[in-house]
Amino acid sequence: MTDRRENLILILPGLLLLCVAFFLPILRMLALSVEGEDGRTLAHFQRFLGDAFYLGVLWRTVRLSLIITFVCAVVGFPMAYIMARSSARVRLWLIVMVILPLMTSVVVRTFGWMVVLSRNGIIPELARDMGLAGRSFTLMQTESAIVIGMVQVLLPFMVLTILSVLSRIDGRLEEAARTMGCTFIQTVRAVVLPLALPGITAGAILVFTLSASSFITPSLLGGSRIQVLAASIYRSVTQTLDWPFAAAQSVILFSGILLVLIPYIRQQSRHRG
Amino acid sequence: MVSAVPAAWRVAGWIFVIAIGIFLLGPLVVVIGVSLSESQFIAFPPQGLSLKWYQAVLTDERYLSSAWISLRLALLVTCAATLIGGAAAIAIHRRSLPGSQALATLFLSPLILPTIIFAIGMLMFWSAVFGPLTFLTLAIGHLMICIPYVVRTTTAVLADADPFLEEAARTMGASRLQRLWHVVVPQCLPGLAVSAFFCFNISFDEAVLSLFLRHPGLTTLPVRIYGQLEFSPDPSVAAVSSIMIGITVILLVVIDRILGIHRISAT
Amino acid sequence: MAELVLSEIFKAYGATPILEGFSATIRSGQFVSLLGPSGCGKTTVLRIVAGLEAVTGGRVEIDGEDVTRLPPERRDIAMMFQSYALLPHLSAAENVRFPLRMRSIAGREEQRQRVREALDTVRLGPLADRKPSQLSGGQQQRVALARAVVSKPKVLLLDEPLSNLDARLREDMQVELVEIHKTLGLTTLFVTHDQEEALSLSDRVILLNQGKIEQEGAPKAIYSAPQTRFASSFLGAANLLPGTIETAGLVRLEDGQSIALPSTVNARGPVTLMIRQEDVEVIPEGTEGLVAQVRARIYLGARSRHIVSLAGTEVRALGAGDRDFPAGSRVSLRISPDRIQILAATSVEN
Amino acid sequence: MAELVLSEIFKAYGATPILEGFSATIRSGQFVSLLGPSGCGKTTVLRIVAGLEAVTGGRVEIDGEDVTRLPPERRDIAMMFQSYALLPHLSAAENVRFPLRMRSIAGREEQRQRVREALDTVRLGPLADRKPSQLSGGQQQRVALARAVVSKPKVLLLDEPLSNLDARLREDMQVELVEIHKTLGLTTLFVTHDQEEALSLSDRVILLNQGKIEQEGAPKAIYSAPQTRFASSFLGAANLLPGTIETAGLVRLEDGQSIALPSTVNARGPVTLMIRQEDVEVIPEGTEGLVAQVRARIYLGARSRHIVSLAGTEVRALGAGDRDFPAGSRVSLRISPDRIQILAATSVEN
Amino acid sequence: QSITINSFGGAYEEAHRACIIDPFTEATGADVQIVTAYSADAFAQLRAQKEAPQFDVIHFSGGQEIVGAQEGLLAPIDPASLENADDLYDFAKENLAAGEGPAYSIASIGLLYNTETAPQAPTAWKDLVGGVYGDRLVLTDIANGYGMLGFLMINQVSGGSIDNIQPGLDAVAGLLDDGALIVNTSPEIQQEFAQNDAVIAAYASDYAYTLRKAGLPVKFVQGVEGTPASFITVNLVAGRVNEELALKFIDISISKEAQECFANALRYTPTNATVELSEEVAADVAYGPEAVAGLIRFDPITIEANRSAWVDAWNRTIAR
Ligand SMILES: Nc1ncnc2c1ncn2[C@@H]1O[C@H](COP(=O)(O)OP(=O)(O)OP(=O)(O)O)[C@@H](O)[C@H]1O
Ligand SMILES: Nc1ncnc2c1ncn2[C@@H]1O[C@H](COP(=O)(O)OP(=O)(O)OP(=O)(O)O)[C@@H](O)[C@H]1O
Ligand SMILES: [Mg+2]
Ligand SMILES: [Mg+2]
Repeated sequence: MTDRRENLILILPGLLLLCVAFFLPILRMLALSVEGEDGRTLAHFQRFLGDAFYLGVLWRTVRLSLIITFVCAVVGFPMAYIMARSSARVRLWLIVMVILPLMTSVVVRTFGWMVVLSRNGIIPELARDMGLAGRSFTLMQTESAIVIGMVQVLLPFMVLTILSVLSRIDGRLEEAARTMGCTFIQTVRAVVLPLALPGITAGAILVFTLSASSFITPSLLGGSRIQVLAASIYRSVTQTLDWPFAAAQSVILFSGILLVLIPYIRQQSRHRG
Repeated sequence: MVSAVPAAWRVAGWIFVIAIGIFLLGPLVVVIGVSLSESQFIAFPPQGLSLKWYQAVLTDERYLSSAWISLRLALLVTCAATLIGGAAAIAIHRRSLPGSQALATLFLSPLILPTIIFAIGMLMFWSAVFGPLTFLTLAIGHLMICIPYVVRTTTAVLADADPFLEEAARTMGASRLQRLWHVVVPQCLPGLAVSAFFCFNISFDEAVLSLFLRHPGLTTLPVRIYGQLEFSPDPSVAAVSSIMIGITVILLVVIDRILGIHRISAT
Repeated sequence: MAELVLSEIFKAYGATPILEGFSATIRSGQFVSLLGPSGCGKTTVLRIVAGLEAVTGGRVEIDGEDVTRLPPERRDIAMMFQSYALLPHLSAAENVRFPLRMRSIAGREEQRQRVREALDTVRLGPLADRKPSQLSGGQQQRVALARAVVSKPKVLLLDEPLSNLDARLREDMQVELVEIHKTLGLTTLFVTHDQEEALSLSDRVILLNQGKIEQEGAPKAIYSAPQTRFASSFLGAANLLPGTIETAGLVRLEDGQSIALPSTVNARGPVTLMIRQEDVEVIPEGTEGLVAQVRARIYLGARSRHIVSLAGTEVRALGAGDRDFPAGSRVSLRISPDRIQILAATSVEN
Repeated sequence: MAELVLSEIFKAYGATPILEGFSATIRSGQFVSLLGPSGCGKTTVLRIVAGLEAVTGGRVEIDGEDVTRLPPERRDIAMMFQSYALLPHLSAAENVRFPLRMRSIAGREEQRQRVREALDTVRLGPLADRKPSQLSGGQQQRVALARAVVSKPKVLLLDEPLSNLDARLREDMQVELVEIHKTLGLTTLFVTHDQEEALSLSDRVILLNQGKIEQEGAPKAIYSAPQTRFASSFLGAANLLPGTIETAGLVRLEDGQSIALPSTVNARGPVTLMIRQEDVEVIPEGTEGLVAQVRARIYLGARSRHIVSLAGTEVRALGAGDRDFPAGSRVSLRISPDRIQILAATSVEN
Repeated sequence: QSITINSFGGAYEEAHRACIIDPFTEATGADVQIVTAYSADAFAQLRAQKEAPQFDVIHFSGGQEIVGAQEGLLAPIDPASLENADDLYDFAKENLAAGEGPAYSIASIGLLYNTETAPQAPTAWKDLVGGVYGDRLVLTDIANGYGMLGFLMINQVSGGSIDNIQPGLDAVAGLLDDGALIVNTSPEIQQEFAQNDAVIAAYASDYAYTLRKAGLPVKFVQGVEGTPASFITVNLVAGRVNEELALKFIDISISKEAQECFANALRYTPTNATVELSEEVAADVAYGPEAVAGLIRFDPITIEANRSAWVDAWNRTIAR
């Protein structure tokens, strides 16, 4: 058996499953996107792409996802590094801390945020008491709310992914760097960061895709006045029952995300090359 | 003494951690608070303290059965996904397959498409081809959205593995399987552990697929919670979440005591 | 018992060719060492024999069977990596036991037994339970060595197995290696940088340069009768003296002094003389011998090296440790004719 | 220019003590090598000097300033790791440039310049753009070496910098090292397994054993006058002969033969004689010298080693390569009295 | 012997069991499999499972039955096969033949307000747009069935009609400028009332009751301009085997007892003319022929036809 065959065997179950259980169904669904009353049509795409409103929604989706990813990365890397460097016990508790938010049903969690962010919430109250805002000031149903809420849930994906990579880096490299005059922080920047890149990339990819394709948290925290594409898709499926349009939107979302991802993935492959 | 970290940075580090802690756990405190509330409706600060909502949940056989279903589902999915995904990740990492990078992206696609589209598609497809829904349908659905996590994290972990180790194993007569088990798996262990956790959590918390791919006997916990919220929202949902929080903590600590996650997380 | 035949091996990394038609036959039970400058392709050869590198051309045979396409685990070989490649998650003992488990050689108990023995031979018995990360460089290297020999394979491939050991330990290990090799009659291919090691241990030496074999043969032959300029200068860094043969048996150096040659020589014209360091004896200035000036003296303990300038070229003389002529002093060099080799002026170029 | 002082250094990994009161002073610009058996703590010493290991006790001073608690980057040192520790994501050139960038030494252009020079000195100019994974063992080692010297630090720590290089290259590198050391006057602490290397390069040798200093001093002193049994047997593996002094200047061996001693000696009673291999000359059996029998003969190229049995003990004789007495043959040993050292019977025990 | 139905979860499902399912089980001995699914989700599932539907009977509250009927997902019902059909008001059984099941109860949309904190008790829909409530007014997104009706009502009182919703949109825009809040789901309404001192919202009578049960001082009033009604229909799914059982279930759903029980439990307006309610209950619902006649029903066909476009327009209007 050749290496190639072995790898084939390794990847085959996943691949088959992916094709049969994912692509077949999804294609059946996406096929709708070009179906109109009278045969094939691109009307649904035109409707989306020819419409500033929907383009706005798409742009917001991508923009927010990028912001969320960025925040997660910026917060996640130091977090992961601290975890990697702290004692096993501390690390465990930090892990617990990071993953707990995932353990609450999204709606309930959102309620938590509501309590913190909305009109009578802690933060706006503070703002008000400090005279920074008027009575109706609220963070609920704003893009900030979406970012905050999403970061809280997506952080673990970033942190744990990076952590798992960091934990395999050869400590001697950092030592070597120190003997070559790196300050602690320089070491982190010049040695740890590049070596952790695969982790960061992977984490970023996860976070980005997740935030771009999730709709519950955004629609609860952002409200219907700040729509993201996934929410709009959900709406087309269940409320307006316009499945072809939903399919079209999905295709667009898919290609949009892919467009953003490709450079990342390239980068990762280069790192490994 | 890699950890020759200047004191200033240590302090900064801890402040940072605490800040993050507050940010992450603040809302959860609210949730727990709500779950202890006397009142009928979700409100904070809680009006009066009581455990009645916990009692309500723990005695409500529908919650329990849903929880049981979710648990079984999550366990099954976790095992399957970690196996299949891990294998795929290893294959992709070795780069002997054409366009392994494209493959990696392919495996990501279930994440990229909104679950609802997949859910509907799956529903149409399944009922068209296999007819009535089963536990398996939902399991497969969850499997598909879990595998991407496994593939991503594991390939990331393998990225900087020492290539010589596997070769050394080969020269020592390790068969392919042995090699996988004794050399490669230990190397991607951290990745597998993490992604296993992801899978469990995703599957246990997933609502959309579960919403569409269910049948009377198959209502997962999240779906149950939505049903509850939609019509008569009361602190019981908060109680459920609080219980899950508690279980997570206890589980992690117990598992750690027994077989030491920290060792896994330390590898 | 296994004969190893490499024929016409070609290997290139991308565009850069590494091996260009490397051929060698290692008879069953032979102990062959591979010598060559850093980066000449020694490790690559081992990797090809082990089946870790696909060759661009040529074939590898073990016991007459073509194994060129055979995966490593199906070849009964053991290889010690230059970088050790110890499994980080296994203790020293587990690492050594690994090949036994993989090849499912012997039962649990005997495996333990053999592991213990192997670790004892490399003097690591007490550290059996340490993880590689808790071992010193040399200790790691010894674990790797133990791991290579424990499974008693047909063919043993060692890539600089002793480079990180101190002289005494190294000698012990050499003895052990010879022992193992003798008793088990393993076919051994041995990469080393230590010439004396190569010369003392091996039945045959292969001198590799830029992916080609410069010369091969018995240690003595290859050392005392190098055929190319490279061979001579690589082994024991011999001195090369340009000169001209005018009258039979006499070479005139550039400064006019002349050296006697073995009577057998009857060539004429410009030549290059090859004289080994240890064949140049430094004696107090006097009537006898060639006049030269000491540039530097290097103390080596058991011996000492004088670097003198003779007829404008730098000549190295390796002598007993007590010989001591201070830098700058004028000395005489005694060179016995029968130790002089002649590389015809033409062969100087190659 | 920096003086390095280690005083009373204690270091233990968990329960196992590694260094037990290690003290040494390395004067500014000195080239000191650290010799010792594998696992004796050499690397640990370097790591402590570099500030990579916290000491359990004792203090480290550079230029009189206590740096024991100072982080590595604040000490102006450079260390070459035994395992190279090259940054995998950087090319050879980038690796070498790294310390310059980090210490922000010189401007871009000059950095390039210095990197190029450094790589040329280690003969790697052409491979500057390769990633470490694309380099051979020896090439990697040389990159690490270049990286260590490029930043011209006050204190240079080298952990077996040449272990993976062939004899010739190693000699070149040794010369380069001496050059660098001379011109820059770096204080250099050098760990090596190659005794001749240690003896030839260093101003002073520190002989380490089990975390304690066995002996230290000038190469010649340490080699020719070892003070302990360990020292003598570790350096150049000297022969130890038990005997008894009965009449002044004469030692009776166990088989009754006797060896003349330097007239200076006037001890009595049981003693151990320490005789270096190269001081034992093997000559055809005859009237003169001690009678012995050849056990084995090992060809080392430039020299050859005879292992003979004398009075029941194994004696090693290191002589010219052409000396050749077949195993089993009876020979005579000539040992000049003034080369014999006497370890009093008591000191035999320690 | 069993049939599968969907129910709306929580208290609704409990009432559903008590008032319809258990009686049905007693009557027929067949047991009932419940899938807790809201109309929209249930419909999506039904449509996707066209080839192999799992529901026998399916309940809708958002007019999905119309599309369902058009797409042939639902089976026409012969009134003769339902004993209680005759007792139903006519509007509740108009399109049986088309496949739209009978309405078995009506959620009447009116004004929910906080009796303690509201600056003034509303009496008419006009009060909503009057700007009295500013940022303490809660609107419901029209993606939500009740929200749609509420909006159409606002549209109407703002001078619009079902063929022209622009006035409504403008009114909403105005309200939003005053700081009004838009929510998607009922739980959010509750949270706004409980947490963020919202004082008024346009929503269903039954939910007012839910809130009151939850301990909030919320009262439900029908605007003088009329009360839009959302029909909750019980439909027969096409292509299933045990049809008569399903019909039997539907029949029980529209029976007098069931509807009384439902009204008592959840304050839904019955569609069965013979139902008798207590004073207290009657106060919360449209009770009696004339009251029922007063219910406004916006033409569901038109709504369905325009839903997509309206949602679009709505989104643009409210988008920040
Ligand atoms: N992956 C690679 N890509 C490109 N060139 C490579 C790669 N691996 C090795 N080389 C080159 O192949 C040549 C031979 O490598 P090899 O490891 O066989 O040398 P070697 O004889 O073992 O040297 P050393 O004695 O230093 O270990 C070297 O010049 C090295 O630069
Ligand atoms: N992390 C560790 N835990 C426990 N013991 C250790 C650890 N690191 C090193 N040691 C032990 O400390 C001793 C000294 O190690 P060190 O690396 O200094 O030896 P060394 O003199 O460099 O040996 P070598 O010449 O083989 O490199 C060794 O016996 C080793 O087993
Ligand atoms: Mg090599
Ligand atoms: Mg060492």
